[in-house]
Amino acid sequence: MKDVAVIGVGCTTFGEKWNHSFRDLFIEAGALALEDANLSGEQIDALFVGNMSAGRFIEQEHIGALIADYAGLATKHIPSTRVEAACASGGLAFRQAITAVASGMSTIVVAAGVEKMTDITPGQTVDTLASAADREWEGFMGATFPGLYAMIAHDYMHRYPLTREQLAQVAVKNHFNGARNPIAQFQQEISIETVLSSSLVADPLRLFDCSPITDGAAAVILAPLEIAKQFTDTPIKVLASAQASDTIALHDRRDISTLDATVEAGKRAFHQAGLTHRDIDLVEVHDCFTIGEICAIEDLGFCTKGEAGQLTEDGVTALHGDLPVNTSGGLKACGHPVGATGIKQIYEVVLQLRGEAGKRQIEAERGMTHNVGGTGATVVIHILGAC
Amino acid sequence: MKDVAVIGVGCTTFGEKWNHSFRDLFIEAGALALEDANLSGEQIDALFVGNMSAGRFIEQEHIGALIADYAGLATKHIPSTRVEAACASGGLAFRQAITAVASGMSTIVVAAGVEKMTDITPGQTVDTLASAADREWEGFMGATFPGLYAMIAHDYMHRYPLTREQLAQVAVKNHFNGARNPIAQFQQEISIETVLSSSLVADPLRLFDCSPITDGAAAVILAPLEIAKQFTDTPIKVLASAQASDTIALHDRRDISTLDATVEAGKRAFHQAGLTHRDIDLVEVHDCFTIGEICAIEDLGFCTKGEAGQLTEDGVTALHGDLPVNTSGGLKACGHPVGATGIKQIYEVVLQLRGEAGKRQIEAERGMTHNVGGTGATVVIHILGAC
Amino acid sequence: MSVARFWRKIPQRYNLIGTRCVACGRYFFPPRSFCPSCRRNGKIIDYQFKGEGTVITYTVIRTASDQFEYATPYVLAIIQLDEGPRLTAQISCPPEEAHIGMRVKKVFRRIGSDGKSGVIHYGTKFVAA
Amino acid sequence: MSVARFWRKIPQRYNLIGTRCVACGRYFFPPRSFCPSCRRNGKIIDYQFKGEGTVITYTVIRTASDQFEYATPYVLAIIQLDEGPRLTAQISCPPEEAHIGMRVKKVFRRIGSDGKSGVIHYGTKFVAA
Ligand SMILES: [Zn+2]
Ligand SMILES: [Zn+2]
Repeated sequence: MKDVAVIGVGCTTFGEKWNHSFRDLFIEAGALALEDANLSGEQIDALFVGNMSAGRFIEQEHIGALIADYAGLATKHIPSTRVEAACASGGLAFRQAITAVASGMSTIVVAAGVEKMTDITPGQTVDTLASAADREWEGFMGATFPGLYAMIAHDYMHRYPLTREQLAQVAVKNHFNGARNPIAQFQQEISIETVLSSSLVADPLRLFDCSPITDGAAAVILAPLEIAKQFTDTPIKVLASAQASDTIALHDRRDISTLDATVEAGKRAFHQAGLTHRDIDLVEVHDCFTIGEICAIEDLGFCTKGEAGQLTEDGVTALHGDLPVNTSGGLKACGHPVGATGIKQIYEVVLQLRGEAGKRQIEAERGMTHNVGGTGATVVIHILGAC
Repeated sequence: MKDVAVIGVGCTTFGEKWNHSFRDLFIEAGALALEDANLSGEQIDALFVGNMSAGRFIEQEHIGALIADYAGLATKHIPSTRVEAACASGGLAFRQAITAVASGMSTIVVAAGVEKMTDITPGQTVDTLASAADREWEGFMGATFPGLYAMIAHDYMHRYPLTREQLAQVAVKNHFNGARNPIAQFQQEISIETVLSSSLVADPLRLFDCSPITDGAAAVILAPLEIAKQFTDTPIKVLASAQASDTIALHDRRDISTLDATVEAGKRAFHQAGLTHRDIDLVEVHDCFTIGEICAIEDLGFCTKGEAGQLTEDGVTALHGDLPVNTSGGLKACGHPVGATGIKQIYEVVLQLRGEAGKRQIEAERGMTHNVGGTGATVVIHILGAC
Repeated sequence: MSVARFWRKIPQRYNLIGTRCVACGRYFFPPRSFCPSCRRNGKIIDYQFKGEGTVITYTVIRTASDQFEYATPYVLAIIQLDEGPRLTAQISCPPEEAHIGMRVKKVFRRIGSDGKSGVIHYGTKFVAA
Repeated sequence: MSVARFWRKIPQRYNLIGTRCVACGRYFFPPRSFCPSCRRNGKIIDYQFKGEGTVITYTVIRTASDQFEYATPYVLAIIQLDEGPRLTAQISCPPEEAHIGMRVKKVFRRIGSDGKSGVIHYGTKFVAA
């Protein structure tokens, strides 16, 4: 297999973008990525698009072709493929793009993620997001997506030392980072009190424990490492790509508070890259809810089970801590356009490794991304490194 | 890249399967394919699932993980990925599976396709299928999926010699073949009169010009060719895999009656395989409507534009003609569970190349499949050969 | 939520009917037709669960989708049936009474409704045992 | 069909406003913000189409989705505007009068309705010119 590098990245601002359509969003992200890689569209060989639910959000399927068309690539007839794994759709699109380049099947490949969530009502959105979990045996019983993560939180807090304040600190930290990220949906710092006084959504999770409803798109461009320098002075190498699955329903998991798919994919990723935890300088984890970040840090092996709350309180995961987690602001503060999130994580790590992260820049040579579908039925992990 | 072979195939019967759920369908197809390859599930490395619109048909997304789980593979945590390109979803799943094996990323890979269409009302189904085309600028104006193909038919008949009877003969031939296929939704032969006296759906297309609403699932198992003989005496080699895109809206195409994505993908496939049209012994083409088969034969280059009607009338594409087309009965008679169709095409060609096609067996060493998404915005073509 | 595909599992939903693999003795709810341990050697039969179990974890849903909004706040839990399998279900009890380790038993109740069609869904809820 | 995302293109739908690339002179309808010929060198401006054109192909829809069922049978066509771009639209005429090559002009009409919400969609249809 060929070594693969990221040669260009682009991302829209995230938020409730009433004036932007689905088509506007991905065109903007794609154009930014092309410009970044100094490419015209002509050189693109293939396109992979991560999207969770355009069928329900905007009543449009077949968006691989739609995107190729509106990106002006129809006359080139390039292959364009949508991949879906709920909130992990973006990460899987990136992984398919890696496979296409690594196999030699394609050369210059775009991996994009896009979600337009604000064209339907909030009630319909709750309903659509629940389709990421087991519709027949969770959703039918009244389970919402926040409700499922709330049950993880309750189980966790019953078994491990995690205070409500430590959980809130995850949101506080991520808003601190988001306030330093020009694309973030929320640009304001918050306090622990803000979280604790926000309304309960599903006990013990409150509104500020939850990622928001977001419109947005992100795109990255991949090429064989051997030719990457033709396009950019700062190619970022893909060191590992790992994916794992688990039961669709939370109640069927071996352990409610451990995402085994994260554990498995994490092990595979470290093994592939030949690296240990000390080699990782930053991690973008899937904090769709604050408890998600706590579990991720542990399940990835950065500490033992039950320690992540204290780690967070101690500032280890803060922007300039020993292990910065979610420098972008994470899903919590940067926003969570579901299909785009996995690509935005790559975008953030690439900016950090290139030294282009502005006010939130840290020193980093290697970064990891962790993208979760549903309550952990799909996990996809990537490790990237500066060249 | 490694050579890739199909080592096992399985398919449910196709039809309106009121007593079978989405989950039942893919479990049945998967179990049949495993049995065929003499495998337990243990050896499976990865899963790719083609599905158009479970989000709308059964309100469930994230079906890659769902399928891995219900196939009993959750504890193995294998990567499972859904790919979608409307009616070409199955063909794309097969292509991703090929890439995974060819790149060396995976070894034993399942490519499955599944669609459960009969859980919603016919009106909702018309609506959902229209989401394969341009929702905003075709569907919004009142375009149905049959209506779009009807406009292709009108344009074609205005410019080329194709009689209404020749068009009907496509359906007659495919029902003849379907009557010899135990999995087909329609097992009865029909006459030209049956077609011509059926009700108009969208002029000039009548009910019997259209493929039906179908539930069904199909699965095939791939492995590197070098180890394929460990699992089967009759591995079938993948000789080419090609995919192309075009504008999402029919009105934006260069030529209404030519599917340029078919032309492009066809050229790429022949080039990859190093074969000419004479080397192909049978073709499964995407006859979602009778006019679709006419265009496909021509756009794939088996004859020049305008000749396919006469060819069909002359019996060239019949079961024992010079170029048998849709020996399975095609989408028309075998049925069209959208996401499963592309995999069922592979299933049919594999059975034919192995000599296991029963009453519809022909002599064949190489076969082609042609799977179309929407009105031609995605086309994926495969060539398979006996070893 | 369209109703069509839910009637198929009505006996299972109404009466807590799952399955059991007689080859290895494992119980399944929701019912499975395929035993992941025994695979092709498994032998699956129907099994009526006794309907008693223990709360593993729970939450109180305060913001719901349209079809459950009428019921908020309601208690949702993961319950381990005494035979082994776990399921997600509502508990009919005041939110403050729900707790991890709570013993519960099944009852037949209205689950939700389809706002558009007005059709009401029934199924198994749990109450304190 | 939910309405939310359609209001965004109302001016375009009501008045046949598309776009034009001043770099190469190409016209676009539906409007595009990106010229596939000129790419980054393209320059896109709004353009109000004159609203006359020719039928390239057509059909008569007799089975429709729920929201268009009230209108069946109706004529649907691909029309080439005189400026070049093609679009899909309904033609208000008896089915037997529709033909390839027919000259048509735009009119403002009801297009469809959302059965659930009762909201009516308006837009451009065509009539014989
Ligand atoms: Zn067993
Ligand atoms: Zn231009």
